[in-house]
Amino acid sequence: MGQAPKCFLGVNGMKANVKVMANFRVKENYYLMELQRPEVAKNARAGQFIHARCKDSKDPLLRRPFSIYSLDSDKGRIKILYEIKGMGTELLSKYKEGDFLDIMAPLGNGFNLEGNISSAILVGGGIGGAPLMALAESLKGRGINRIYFLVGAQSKDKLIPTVDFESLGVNVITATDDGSEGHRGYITDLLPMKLKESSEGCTVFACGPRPMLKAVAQICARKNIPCQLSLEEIISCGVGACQGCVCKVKDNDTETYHRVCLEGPVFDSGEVVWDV
Amino acid sequence: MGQAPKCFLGVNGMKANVKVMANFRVKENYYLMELQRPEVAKNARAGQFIHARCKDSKDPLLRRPFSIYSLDSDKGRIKILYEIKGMGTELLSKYKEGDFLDIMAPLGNGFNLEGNISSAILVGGGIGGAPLMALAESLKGRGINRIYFLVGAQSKDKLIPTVDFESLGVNVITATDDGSEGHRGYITDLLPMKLKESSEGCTVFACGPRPMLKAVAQICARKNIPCQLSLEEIISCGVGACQGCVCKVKDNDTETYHRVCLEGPVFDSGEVVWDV
Amino acid sequence: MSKINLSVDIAGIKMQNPVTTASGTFGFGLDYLDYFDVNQLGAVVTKTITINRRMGNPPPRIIETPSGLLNSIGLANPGIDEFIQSTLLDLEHIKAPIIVSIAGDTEEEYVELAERLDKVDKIAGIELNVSCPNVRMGGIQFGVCPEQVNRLTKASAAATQKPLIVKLTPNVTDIVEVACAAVEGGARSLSLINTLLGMSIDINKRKPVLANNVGGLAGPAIRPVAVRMVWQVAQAVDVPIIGVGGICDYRDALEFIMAGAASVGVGTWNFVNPTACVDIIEGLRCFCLEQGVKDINELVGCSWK
Amino acid sequence: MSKINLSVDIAGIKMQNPVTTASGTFGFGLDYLDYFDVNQLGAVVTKTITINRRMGNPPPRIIETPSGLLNSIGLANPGIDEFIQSTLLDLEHIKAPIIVSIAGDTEEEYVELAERLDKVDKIAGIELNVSCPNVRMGGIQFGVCPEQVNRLTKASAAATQKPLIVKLTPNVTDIVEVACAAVEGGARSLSLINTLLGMSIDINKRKPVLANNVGGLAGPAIRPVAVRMVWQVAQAVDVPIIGVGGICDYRDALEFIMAGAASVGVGTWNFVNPTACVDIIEGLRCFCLEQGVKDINELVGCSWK
Ligand SMILES: Cc1cc2nc3c(=O)[nH]c(=O)nc-3n(C[C@H](O)[C@H](O)[C@H](O)COP(=O)(O)OP(=O)(O)OC[C@H]3O[C@@H](n4cnc5c(N)ncnc54)[C@H](O)[C@@H]3O)c2cc1C
Ligand SMILES: Cc1cc2nc3c(=O)[nH]c(=O)nc-3n(C[C@H](O)[C@H](O)[C@H](O)COP(=O)(O)OP(=O)(O)OC[C@H]3O[C@@H](n4cnc5c(N)ncnc54)[C@H](O)[C@@H]3O)c2cc1C
Ligand SMILES: Cc1cc2nc3c(=O)[nH]c(=O)nc-3n(C[C@H](O)[C@H](O)[C@H](O)COP(=O)(O)O)c2cc1C
Ligand SMILES: Cc1cc2nc3c(=O)[nH]c(=O)nc-3n(C[C@H](O)[C@H](O)[C@H](O)COP(=O)(O)O)c2cc1C
Ligand code: FES
Ligand code: FES
Repeated sequence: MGQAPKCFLGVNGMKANVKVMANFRVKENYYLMELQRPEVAKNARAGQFIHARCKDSKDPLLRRPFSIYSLDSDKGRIKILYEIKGMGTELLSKYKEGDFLDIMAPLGNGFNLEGNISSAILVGGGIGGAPLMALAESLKGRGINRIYFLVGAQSKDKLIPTVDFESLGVNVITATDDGSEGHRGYITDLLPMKLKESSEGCTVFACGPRPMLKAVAQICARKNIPCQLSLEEIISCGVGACQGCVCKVKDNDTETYHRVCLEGPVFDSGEVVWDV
Repeated sequence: MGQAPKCFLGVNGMKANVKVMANFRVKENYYLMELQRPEVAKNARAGQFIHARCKDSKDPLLRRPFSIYSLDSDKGRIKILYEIKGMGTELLSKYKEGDFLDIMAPLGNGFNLEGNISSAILVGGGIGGAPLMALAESLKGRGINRIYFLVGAQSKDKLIPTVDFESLGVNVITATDDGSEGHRGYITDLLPMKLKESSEGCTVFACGPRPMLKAVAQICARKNIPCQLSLEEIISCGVGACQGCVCKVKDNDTETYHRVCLEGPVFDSGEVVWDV
Repeated sequence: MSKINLSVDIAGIKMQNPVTTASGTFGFGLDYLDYFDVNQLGAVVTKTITINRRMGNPPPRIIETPSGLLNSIGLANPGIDEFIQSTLLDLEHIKAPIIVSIAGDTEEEYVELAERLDKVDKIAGIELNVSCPNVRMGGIQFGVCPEQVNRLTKASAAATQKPLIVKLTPNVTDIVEVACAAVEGGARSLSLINTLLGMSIDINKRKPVLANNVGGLAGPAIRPVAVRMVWQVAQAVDVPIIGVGGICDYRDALEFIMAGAASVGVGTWNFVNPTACVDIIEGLRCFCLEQGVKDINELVGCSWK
Repeated sequence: MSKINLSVDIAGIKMQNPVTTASGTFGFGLDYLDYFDVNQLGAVVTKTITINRRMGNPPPRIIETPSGLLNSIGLANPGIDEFIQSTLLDLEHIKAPIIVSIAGDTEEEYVELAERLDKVDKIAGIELNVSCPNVRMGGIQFGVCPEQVNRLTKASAAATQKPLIVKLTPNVTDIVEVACAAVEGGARSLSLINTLLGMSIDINKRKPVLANNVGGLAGPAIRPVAVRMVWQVAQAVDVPIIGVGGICDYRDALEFIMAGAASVGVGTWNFVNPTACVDIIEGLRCFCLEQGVKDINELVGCSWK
């Protein structure tokens, strides 16, 4: 995948205290935060992330990474959709309109939309659906209108809200492990069928738990369909300095480690090595 | 000084999550917080303190001690007056009405009002004035009406608010180092004169920076006037277990260390050893 | 609700659960009576006592650091005489096993303390504090040297029939070497870790914050070091281990247990949450229930077994 | 505003201020270009390089602990060939002095690395990493043994004219002994501390969190240990010290300076605040101004001098 442009904001530009324009619960444990940050709203790409300092204390120590959920370059705003998991996200949920949040952004490479894409299938598991919204916006912006969003979760209440996808005209298909909404089973169960319906120029984009990504990769590999995956690892520096966030990839014929924060989080599915 | 009654609230009773009824800035860096805690409001004495967990994280690690500023046994409420100094007090200032605060209370011995007290001079430096408000309430409650509050600070904006003292009918006299309000100089400059005016049965109570307490102790010693001092040390356990908070005292003829959290914070001025 | 066994046997001391109090953070077991019933504990480990009464170091003795607490109490304690004559009487109503921590300036002092406590029925075990970094003549010299720890343990073990626990200092190059020396000397259990030697400087006064200059670092900050040492030592020795260092909740306690500790000691966190010990006991019970663990001993060392 | 001297001389390396980057937390000086001008730094210390390219340890490599960061990167680096052929070219535009950290599995490897770097003009100094706890064959064995550190330093010093800095591991009983051994061997400066060996266990998986089991603990949690070691070593040796360990702001940096460090290295906190280094430089300047300190060197070791 291509790397994020270096220095495009100039020295100091990528870290900023930005104004929280909104921050509210959308559903169960899912929250939406809107931030005023014109530089990022204009330049960032879908798949990139922000790295937020949830609290001005030493515990929790590290920043927390969140994918960009939506980019509004007119208003100069970006959104993130987040799920409360632990201390960091809990603290984030306490921010109020008008507060300032310390973020580094945009980080990572983002989805590659350079190829010949005529339709797209987005596969999201749990909160993994978040970056796919920005991706859908981006695809729409490029005139790609046939977009399917296959979204899965353990149960109905753990499905991310899909209304924004629907307003955009994305075709949303859901699955839950317990059948409480949509297909009963894994969302990847539905992928082969969707792929069959799809024509030439269809690309798959996925983000979610590793087992889901592996299944998506395997299905696409069998059908020889281009597929991009957004991976997760614990991110500390976010800029490629610490080598802490690596995942194993194939580089030509040798296996090596790439940094999720810099060479990723988006990888070609063929690159990723799936050893346990 | 007498020790706090053991077990008076029964097992578990001294730690509780209590409801914040109000929390607001009264002046400059001074905040007032009101807590719903009937057991404490009924049983605590002036000079005792609460030990508050300002944040559910590991940095800052320790609880923070705050003197009881006011006790309302009818409403079952207590108040603390606090000054923002660092991370702990900063976090405390963020609490909103309806939030819950984890406190241990009441801790420490409190002022001793058992002697024959007919009038009282309270000397407070900076935030040290806080416990003296509860003391004034207590004295009033015992029918002691001749109460003077000598309050000092570096400058006008660092004087604690005195309106509560005034409403109680306490005679307030101020001093500031820079003369921006009241007497220009130390509040202890005014003590000898006040003592001269006072009759038999006058007791001095003081809380504030160590140099001020030392001056108060010396003045009272010369005039042979009973004097109680509330001391400060960093408090960790607050219950006497860690031996971290000691100050040097004379016990008969030998010098030893007493715990500010348990044998204190109030000491007879004659006990305290003022080395260095 | 199926019955879950939380009880453990530490060197013959039967504890109803693995949770004990780390020496020096729980006084003599009486300071927390207003917060919970001390008899719910697996055992009470007392503040270290010495032959003579000690006033301890001058204040300031305590300073907070990020997720840590630096202290230089200096073994303030009433001394063995007052302990036996007075403190022990107060401990009569405590039914949980009481383990008394001792320290001396010389080997002879350790032996004398062990001998005197040997005669006290009320006491379930003795913990040798060979690691207190605060008293110049005490702890540190013994605890960092395997030969000295070995000799000291041998001498103390000869002086008492009671279970002997040796508490190790983490300020060493090779904790396993010291642990083995203690076991060879007759330690029937090991407790680790004591505090890491640390320091903080007051930049306005341009002097160390603590009157004693250096102090012992405790609290959540040191937990990863403690877990690592327990993990190393548990794989090298056959005696039960009491894991100590930064334990705040049942998850932390489980880290130590899975690393190989049969029991855990809660220190600094008592100051933050005075009901920490009982909260941890309850948390362990729930964890076992949820995970289908019938006996907590199954989890001891499971991360490497 | 009167002119304040912040510049320091570390073993002949002239730094415009005392602030450097701790090895392994700043890559090769290029990763933070979007955040500040790297030429404002006193010096850049690079990630440790080895003879051969290393992939490093399998993930997970990082886990957060209370105020700390546990890592087992495993010296992932491009190797000396690629460093010289490619990385060095990228470093051309950096004007701040560049100190290259090296590590080897054997003494011969250290010597070879020192020799090869000796020929590179661009490099201001060499830091021997004798303390990385992650690579089984590397660091730890050298760094904990005074004799080995002495020999290794001697051999490396003979191989280069460049200022040689030895970076010490804190996982030892007596840091002063190791420090003296390094100085005797020809170290012209000492850097301390590297990470504390630690561990964290995933209680759900019942396994260590890090694929490598153990890792190095860094961050604010370890600061008191680092300050103590700098304080001890500074009083025992005559070479300038680079103080490292948990530095977040200028106050922390001043603790190290007052403990005896002439220079400081910022590590983990770069990850939290990518402009930490320049914020600290500015903070030091303001402190000196407010306190009437004309030359920051006046403050070095002032807590004990
Ligand atoms: C590139 C990237 C993009 C992400 N985008 C989103 C998003 O858009 N919305 C969202 O809700 N979440 C997103 N995440 C995950 C999110 O970063 C974690 O849920 C969050 O950091 C948890 O922090 P916490 O303090 O609440 O929980 P913790 O108590 O720290 O941990 C809870 C769980 O999250 C994991 N975790 C902790 N820190 C990190 C970290 N820095 N990176 C990854 N996992 C971590 C832990 O291993 C643990 O399993 C993303 C992660 C990455 C790597
Ligand atoms: C018995 C007692 C009663 C007190 N009553 C009041 C009160 O009624 N109102 C009020 O505003 N303040 C009171 N204090 C002081 C108050 O506890 C500290 O100001 C507060 O803990 C500072 O916390 P912080 O995190 O905001 O500041 P920090 O950043 O922690 O420190 C700021 C300053 O406060 C000192 N300090 C930090 N922790 C403590 C501690 N636990 N005890 C004492 N000093 C500390 C530090 O040494 C430093 O000088 C009292 C202290 C004691 C011992
Ligand atoms: C205030 C304080 C006093 C201590 N006193 C002693 C002591 O007397 N004897 C001893 O063996 N350990 C003593 N310790 C060390 C603790 O028992 C424990 O080993 C250490 O604090 C690590 O555990 P923690 O992180 O849970 O506090 C003391 C610790 C603290 C914080
Ligand atoms: C992710 C990471 C990687 C590190 N890599 C190296 C290294 O390659 N060589 C080295 O000498 N030290 C390395 N260190 C140790 C740091 O240089 C430093 O000594 C240590 O982290 C303590 O400083 P801190 O608390 O400011 O991080 C590394 C530390 C971290 C956190
Ligand atoms: S998080 Fe540091 S390299 Fe990716
Ligand atoms: S704070 Fe622990 S004894 Fe006073």
